[in-house]
Amino acid sequence: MLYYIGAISLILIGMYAVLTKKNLLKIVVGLSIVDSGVNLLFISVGYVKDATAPIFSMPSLTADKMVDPVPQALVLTAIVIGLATTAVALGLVIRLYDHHKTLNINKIRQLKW
Amino acid sequence: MSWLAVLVLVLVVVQIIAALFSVWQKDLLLAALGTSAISVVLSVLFYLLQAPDVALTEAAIGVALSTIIFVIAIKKTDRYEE
Amino acid sequence: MILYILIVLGLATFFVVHRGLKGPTPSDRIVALDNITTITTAGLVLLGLYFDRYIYIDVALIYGVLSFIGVLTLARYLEGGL
Amino acid sequence: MGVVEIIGWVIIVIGVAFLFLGALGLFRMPDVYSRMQTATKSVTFGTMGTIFGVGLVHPEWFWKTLIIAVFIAISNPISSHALARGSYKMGIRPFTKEENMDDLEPVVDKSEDEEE
Repeated sequence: MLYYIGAISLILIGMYAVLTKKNLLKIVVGLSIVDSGVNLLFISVGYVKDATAPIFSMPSLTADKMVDPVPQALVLTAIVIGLATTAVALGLVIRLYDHHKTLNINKIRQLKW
Repeated sequence: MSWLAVLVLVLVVVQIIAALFSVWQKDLLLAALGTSAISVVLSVLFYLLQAPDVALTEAAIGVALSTIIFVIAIKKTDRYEE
Repeated sequence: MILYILIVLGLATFFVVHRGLKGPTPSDRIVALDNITTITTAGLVLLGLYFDRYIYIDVALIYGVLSFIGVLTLARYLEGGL
Repeated sequence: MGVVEIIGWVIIVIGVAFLFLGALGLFRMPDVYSRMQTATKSVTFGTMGTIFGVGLVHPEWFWKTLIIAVFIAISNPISSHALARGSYKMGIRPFTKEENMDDLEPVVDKSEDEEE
């Protein structure tokens, strides 16, 4: 239950940063926080109480004492994709700063570069 | 309420404090530092949720690579928010 | 036994987080982040002793190898180099 | 409990005590450099003691914990050294009660002149 509260709090704080801040880099920081919250939500969906990690390293472990391995495999990919998305967004921010010499989104008005 | 639940409660509170610090800070270098702190706490939460491979990836990416790309972007643009 | 040790580590983390929220200069907050990652490494090894799985020690190994790169990048930015 | 396991728990308790004192020093010291020295020395020794003690409690885990302790001992002073150098070049001066106590200032100015 506590994990869901933490994940939803992170998603809401990131949404607040994306919707209200004027600085482009702060918006990218908010997107990164939303990404972290979604990852935590997916992992906590697959958690089983009093279970252990899905790695067969000892012969006494059986499959009914393990947590669900499918969300872990999905989130393992999603973390790397989140890093690539953040890098592309920062590249776009650097190109906009080179052209407009500002980061305030109220001063960037025309659509053409 | 077992002591692992108390540990999770403390970690979630620290994570929310770090997220609010990172959103409200005017200095963008310290905002990048706040996202790094969020990543550290998130890695410990993954560890407690019995997912050590995800915790390993989050540790490698969130602490090292994410900070590096944010610092490069701040170096090429402004550091302070108006 | 591990419970009392983790309570002491939690108190230490409280002092470090207080310094990170309050610190007057950016260097104070970067020192606080460095100490949070180091204390987290010790805590991860102790939690691996509690869960009694040999695989869990690998996460602490990755933390020990990679956690200083982010702090090194931030320090080079403060110096003016990078 | 064997003798080696009891020695391991004693080393863990000593390491955690050093780590707590390092965090308390980070809370109480007056300026950046003294905070940095108490944090680096005491916290590095405490973490190494804790990890090494875990390796003594579980003798099968000894070599991997030894590798972690060696990496902590290498990487943590490197980051602290770079941070002290960066904050001195950024313009933060050490906390002194007397005037003209900064012995490093003429040396750093001379080396920067030689670089240019």
